Amino acid sequence: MRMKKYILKRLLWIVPLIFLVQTLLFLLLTVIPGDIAVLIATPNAPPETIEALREELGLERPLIVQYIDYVTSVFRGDLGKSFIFRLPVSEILVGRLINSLELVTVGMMIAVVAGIPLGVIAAIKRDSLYDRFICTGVLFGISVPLFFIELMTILIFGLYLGWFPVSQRGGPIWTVEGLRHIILPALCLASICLAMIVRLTRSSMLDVLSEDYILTARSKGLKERVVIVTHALKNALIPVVTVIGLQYGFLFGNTVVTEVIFDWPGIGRLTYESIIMRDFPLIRGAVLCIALVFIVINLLVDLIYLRLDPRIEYD
Amino acid sequence: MDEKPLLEVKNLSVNFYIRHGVVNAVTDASFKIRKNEILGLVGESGCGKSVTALSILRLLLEPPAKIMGGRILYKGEDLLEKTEKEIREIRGKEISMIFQNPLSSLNPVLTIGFQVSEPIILHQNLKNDEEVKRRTVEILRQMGIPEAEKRLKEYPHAFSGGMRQRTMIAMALSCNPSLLIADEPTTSLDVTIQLQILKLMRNLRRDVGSSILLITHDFGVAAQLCDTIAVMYAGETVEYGSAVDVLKDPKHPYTKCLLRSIPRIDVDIERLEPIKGSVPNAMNLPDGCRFHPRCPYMIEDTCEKIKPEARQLTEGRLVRCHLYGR
Amino acid sequence: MDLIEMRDVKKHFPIYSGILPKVVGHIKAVDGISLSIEQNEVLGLIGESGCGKTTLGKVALRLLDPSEGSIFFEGIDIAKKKHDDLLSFKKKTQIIFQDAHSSLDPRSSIGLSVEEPLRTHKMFQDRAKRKERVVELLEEVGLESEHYDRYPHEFSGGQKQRICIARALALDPKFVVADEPVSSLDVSVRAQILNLLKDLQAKYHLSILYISHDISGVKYISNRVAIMYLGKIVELADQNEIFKNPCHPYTKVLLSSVPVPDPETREEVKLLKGEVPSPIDPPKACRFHPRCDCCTPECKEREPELRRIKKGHFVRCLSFKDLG
Amino acid sequence: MKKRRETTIQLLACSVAVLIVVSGCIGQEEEKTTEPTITAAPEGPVSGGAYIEAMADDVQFLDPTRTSTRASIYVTRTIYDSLVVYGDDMSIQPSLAESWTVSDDGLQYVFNLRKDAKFHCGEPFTSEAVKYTIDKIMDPDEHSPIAYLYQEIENVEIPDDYTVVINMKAPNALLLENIAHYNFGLIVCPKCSEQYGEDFGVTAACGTGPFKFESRVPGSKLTVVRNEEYTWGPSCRSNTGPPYLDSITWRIIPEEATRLIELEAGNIDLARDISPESLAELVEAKGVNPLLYKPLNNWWYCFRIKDGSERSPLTADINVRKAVDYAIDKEGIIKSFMPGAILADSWLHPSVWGYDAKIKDYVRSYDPEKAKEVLEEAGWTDTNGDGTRDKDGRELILKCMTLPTTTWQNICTKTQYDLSQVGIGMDIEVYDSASFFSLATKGNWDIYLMNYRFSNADILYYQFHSSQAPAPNRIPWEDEETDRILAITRSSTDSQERLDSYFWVQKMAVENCLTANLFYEKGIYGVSDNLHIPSVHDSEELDSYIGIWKEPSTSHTIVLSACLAGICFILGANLMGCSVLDLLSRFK
Amino acid sequence: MQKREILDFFTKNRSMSVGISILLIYLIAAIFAPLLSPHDPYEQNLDVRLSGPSREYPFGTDQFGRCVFSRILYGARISITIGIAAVLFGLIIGSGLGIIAGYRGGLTDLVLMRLMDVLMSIPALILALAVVAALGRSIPNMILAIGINALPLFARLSRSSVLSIRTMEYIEASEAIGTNSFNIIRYHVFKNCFSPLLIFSTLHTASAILMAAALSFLGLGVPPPTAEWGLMTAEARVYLRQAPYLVIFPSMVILVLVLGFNLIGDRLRDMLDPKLRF
Repeated sequence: MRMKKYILKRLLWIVPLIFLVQTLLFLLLTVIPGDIAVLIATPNAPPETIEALREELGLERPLIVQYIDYVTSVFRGDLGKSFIFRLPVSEILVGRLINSLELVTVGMMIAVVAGIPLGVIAAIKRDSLYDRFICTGVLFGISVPLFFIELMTILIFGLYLGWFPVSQRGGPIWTVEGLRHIILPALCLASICLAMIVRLTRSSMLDVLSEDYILTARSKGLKERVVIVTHALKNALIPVVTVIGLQYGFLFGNTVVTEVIFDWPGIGRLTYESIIMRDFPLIRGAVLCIALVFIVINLLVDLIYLRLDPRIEYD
Repeated sequence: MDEKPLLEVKNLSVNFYIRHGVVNAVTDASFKIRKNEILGLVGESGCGKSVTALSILRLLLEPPAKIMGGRILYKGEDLLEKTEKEIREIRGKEISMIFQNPLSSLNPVLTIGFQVSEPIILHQNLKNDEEVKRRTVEILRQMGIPEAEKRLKEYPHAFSGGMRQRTMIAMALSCNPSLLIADEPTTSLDVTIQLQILKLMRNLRRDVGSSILLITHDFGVAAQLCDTIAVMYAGETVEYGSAVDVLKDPKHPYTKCLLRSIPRIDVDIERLEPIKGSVPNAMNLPDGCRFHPRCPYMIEDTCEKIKPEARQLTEGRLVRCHLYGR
Repeated sequence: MDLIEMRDVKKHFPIYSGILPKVVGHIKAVDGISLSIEQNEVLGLIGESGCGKTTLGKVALRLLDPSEGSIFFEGIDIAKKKHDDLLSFKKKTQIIFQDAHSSLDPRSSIGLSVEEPLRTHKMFQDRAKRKERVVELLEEVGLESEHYDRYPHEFSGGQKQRICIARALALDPKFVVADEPVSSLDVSVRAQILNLLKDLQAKYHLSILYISHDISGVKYISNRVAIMYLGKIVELADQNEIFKNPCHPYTKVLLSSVPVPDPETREEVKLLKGEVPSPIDPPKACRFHPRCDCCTPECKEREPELRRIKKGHFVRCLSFKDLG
Repeated sequence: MKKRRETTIQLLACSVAVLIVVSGCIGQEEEKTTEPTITAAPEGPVSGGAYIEAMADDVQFLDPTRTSTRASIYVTRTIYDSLVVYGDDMSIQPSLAESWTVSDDGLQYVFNLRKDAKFHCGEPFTSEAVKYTIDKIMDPDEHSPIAYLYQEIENVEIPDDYTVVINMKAPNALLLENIAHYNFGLIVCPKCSEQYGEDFGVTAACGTGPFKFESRVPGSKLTVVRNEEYTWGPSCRSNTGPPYLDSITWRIIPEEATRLIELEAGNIDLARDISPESLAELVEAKGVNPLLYKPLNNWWYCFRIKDGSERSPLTADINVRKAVDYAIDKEGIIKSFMPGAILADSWLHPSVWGYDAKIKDYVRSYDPEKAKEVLEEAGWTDTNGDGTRDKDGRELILKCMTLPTTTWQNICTKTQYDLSQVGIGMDIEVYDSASFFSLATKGNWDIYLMNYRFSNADILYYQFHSSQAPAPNRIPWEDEETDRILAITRSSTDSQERLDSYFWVQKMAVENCLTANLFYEKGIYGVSDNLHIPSVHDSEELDSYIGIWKEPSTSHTIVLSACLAGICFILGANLMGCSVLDLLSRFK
Repeated sequence: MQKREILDFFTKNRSMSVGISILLIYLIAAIFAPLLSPHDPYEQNLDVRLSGPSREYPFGTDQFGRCVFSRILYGARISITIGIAAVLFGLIIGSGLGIIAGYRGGLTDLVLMRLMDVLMSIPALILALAVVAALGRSIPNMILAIGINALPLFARLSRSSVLSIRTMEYIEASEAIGTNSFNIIRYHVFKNCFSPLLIFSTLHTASAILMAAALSFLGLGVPPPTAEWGLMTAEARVYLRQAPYLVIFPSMVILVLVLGFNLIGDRLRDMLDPKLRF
């Protein structure tokens, strides 16, 4: 079937992409001053100890050898051991990846469930008071810095009202404890992409409502509500679905600040800490994870897009 | 001959309020269609013929558009007074409409079967899905779409221009309306396919018995299909009469000049006589007779100042021009 | 001597698909056309949408590279030439598009747009002389000199088409391709542009390839008319000859299906069966045979060529003998 | 018929949500009931209770022979024991080694071990384990980061199961202190270490300590549980038997504000690494109070004397160094950023052996005018009138390096302002810790802020002995006289002689103004009221948690937030259900 | 002619003028910071440390007793320069690559776009993290880090607008006249893809400023004691409970500036290119 060939074509592209991402990352890592050996040894340790530690971590090998081992090991599926924790990188990453995915998914769900209806209503009641109110709200939504929202949420919900805990993860979201812990960070993440989704749904809905086939639908005598839901909504949601996918990828990469502030054990924070600690295998593993998730999401978005819009062929 | 007309539009006027100012799209449109008759509403683009058609079914979006005055009598009742719910009853059941561009008039993401069956489900409350499907296939086959049964599941983009227009007509006629409004149905089609559609519409009157309001800018199409013709210019109906009278013996200067300025296939024309100037802008229409700046027969200081009334020359023959007496 | 002669010109657009993009088929837009246009002659090209008439126009001007065949312009074959040595050819040829709005750069004033050909071919040294020439051209097509600095969006459809014509005449070319110049204009304005084209053609002895699906417009303006169907010319004759007695079955149906604005002449006209076949794999032998009602079994095997049945009248149909 | 199907699915979504919430609440209830119900405030220590503590940096791993980061030390001290420990008065007290004798030439140490100690895996504690641990640290292939402490050890002999003899190449009076200090002396279980090899300390850890390793989630949590058979606690501690606490959990919370909030919310019992800025907050907050302790932590600015690889330092000129020392307002820093800290007069903390109060009269105090005079004399005048002094063309703008933590940046900004008052410019460059130390070793700077925790005077050896260049002697100070005196501090057995030589070195450092010592920091913990910590003494802070005990905690108001969470969940599920349904039904 | 039309559009259009007035206020604040600020932003006064907003200190004082209001004025300079410089960096290099890829097509297009994919697949903040960690913390490095993130976005946008312009007939008309591809780019392509780029740059300046603040927040921004909004918020994090205004005022100032840019960007889009959606 054409779809399978299309998916294969996209997946084939992942191999060179991983290779390129690896190389770029390796270049960056060699340029960064300082190394982990200095951190592990106490500041008072003499240079010989640091040399010995570098020896053990394999940092003394010539750059080319390190690079080749570094790149080929990914394709062998062995991401190596973290310098600090001495645990295999894959073990650490799996848990953290799931936490981040969980946080971003809940955030995204809140944004979508709230965003799409708001956008549709704003489009239907165009230029009414409601529409103007939504538009200004959206403008503020995309202008406010994320860390400000987070600090304020911690201050208000965490401290003064004390409704929800502000740190750590309380377990999977189907337990009440897990839910209590995820609500605040998810709400903050939702706030930035909620504005984007509302604005996009509104503009794509306005486009669709000005199309000819909406006029045809009305000329058949259908109720306005039916025209909106059956005819307009489906067409309007196609571009929205694409952007939600892209937004998810974008958000997934940028949860560092949220995870640091809410002490959420996600992969964003792991990357940030491992860069600070110069833990090369962990950095490489985390960035690869994020890049892979990004690619898979883009592929999913395209497939959903093709599935929804019958006009486009898989070429 | 003069029992009550099926639809009569009297002095309709419609304005559009947009950011840059007020557009008076239709200032004084009046014509009537008798049962089982085809009326051609002919005029250049921007003369308000589409707006008139849309205002009959009240499909104009209220915020920018506003119907200033006039009456639209359908079977004696004025459509402008009807409530939203009543108008919805009429749309698709009594009066239905087809549009110019078949490419964008069908919803690209819904199947053909679903879109055609929508009015049937709504207006003919048949018992079960099976009956609706049978009726849909029947109407599609009637409109000349081959293997209609198989095509229900397909999407509009798989159809050619002609097939899509046939689907539109099937959709419009699925509830046997007594009036079909066709807004430039064949403009975007090739000549040969245009002929097929015209032939199909001519047979409608015989098979379904519905009268048709055809809106077009092509005199040839109007001549081949319509019984009576109304010519519109800058938002007004300037001439009304039977097809033969209007085309053979046009009275209004605009109709005369227009007929002389179009190339003909059946007559060898040495030199076309174009009408000077261009279509007036609906934001600031010239006062007096709208056509006076471009009219070769303009009478000094009457045509510019006084707005001509629509006078009745003979039975069923109207013209809006000072040349024909006070 | 013919100004431009096309011998067996073909243009096939490849279709790619599969993981490593490989060609799976061709859209045979122009499939073997031999046509010649003399100096000071208007050749009308009629055909339904999708028959390849626009592609032929663009190939003639080398906007598209022909897949096969040769094009002789003033005796020189320009089919295979590269861009730089085409400059002299491009100086003598011009094109007018259908949608005047999108063929004028919205961001530059019309003076600049009309001046572009002069600037490219370095006709005049200083700007003043060039501007003077542009103003002269604008007046030629019925616009005023103070329109020089205006932008395209401030003009009506008819005026924009006049600007395009002025731009086409800037280098006083010998050969102009007009691709549906009037079909996007209002009826009353259409006549003005047709007359303008006719006068300019007479004044500068241009030869025009007038491409359109509006048959009455072609009849009015052209000396000779060619009918195109699915990438091939099926009939070619003088203008009054072809309208008086069309021979090819397709031409007959095509000309008779044009609605005449005379309510009395409403005789029944034969309808064409079926739909236009897809140009990717056109029917074998005579391409019109699936829709032709006087189709013989022979029509299904043998491919007819364009035969001369009378002086200056060519038909591609087996039921007509070649009168030599 | 379509309508009905929709509503049923929505109802289903709601009921599932309600079910989950209820089960969650019930789950909540059970946890609470296991607490002992007696609520009267008990006087004596009560055993039981899960003790949770929050730290900023993460634990590396738990093999004391291969790690030395501060966070790992807190945990390894609870899992392993060392031969000797520091008493409250910083004297060496017996722990696993009951008694020990030192030969008069200081070349041989003989330890007699306890007989009742056992490893977590059941192996009895013998001298063989001590030999195995020390050999493992000294073995070059192991690349142990603390090998340099045991350089002078020749070899370790074990005549019988419970005596250990350590022979030294050269006398080093600090061996006992190194063993007692932090985690250097912790003994690992040889059997488990061999068995797990590389993974020892990563996935499993086995020692003789009061707590046993239980579980760990890297980057977020680490838990140890009570070792029931533990009876061999060091005699100097208040509790030598099994610890009172059931378990200890370390939670990694990098964000200080979040640590404070968790403390006040009662989710954790103790918050480490609290910066002085939050002291005021801790005092006001109810249910918690700050616990101040003296962590033997000295803050100082180190000057650069010799040329670095790309830059010749301005501080090579001693007058500049003196002027900087005069110009720094040490009291101002203490008052606003380091409440509770005591002004440093020289290198050693007053309670460290080797400190001598006589050093006070050599120390320079805050005197901006004197600083200006020193600079004027040295020829540093403001010729081009841009507010900073310059001399033969070179502007006096010091390049200062610091870490990104808020306290470090605050101190540097304050110093920058102080120096600008006397006409000395300062550019602050912030580096994260990895690059900070390696750039410091390269030497392309004039001044950098440093704080280091040490429990014995040997720090002077590392800072000023020429053999220690380029690191940790980053000044670098290379002078034979100093080297000779420093050798005496280590080799001589006569303590008075060592005291005099320590004093000489400190006097030399102050006279040459090699560093500008600021203050001795007062460590701050946030501690919840129902936690009782017997003693926090300088070197080991919470002395392996044996003595700590916890009152039974009262339940906090979590019922309210549980319901709120439940409501949101039901609402969300419902909304989700109908919108997904909406989309699905449209796409058929 | 076209200028006059744009001018009267401004006056009629309220939110555009709001956006522009916000930007003007910030520019004035940035340029005349020394005159407007009541105190020297770097002058420390420990006695009035952490005092709330008062007549003498409109926005209160920070942990060093420095006047927050004057620091915000000085901070305007840095934040605006970082935002605009990063976007210019992305605009010039990014759209340059995009136009070449769009117009040339074929292999160069494939290679360039795949490189952009690589940059896109590494999340923005992580890339900035690595760049700042590698080159050290300074304003030019921050500009470089944020600029690199903007690169792929500009490249994609300019490539897609060039592709859409190429299909327009006036390009085909120029080719028919015989103008070579370099002149076509110079005269037609560049002018027409200017408006989508202008719109995107205003909107992206907004997100560049937010990114700069986020970088400082993570301790990777400008070194102390520079007065930069992101750094001020980061430093004030510890005093969240004692002095919340230390976090609120800088963040509010960032919010209003970003709002200004968004307002202008939205109106520009409606005015210049209503069809442009992203």
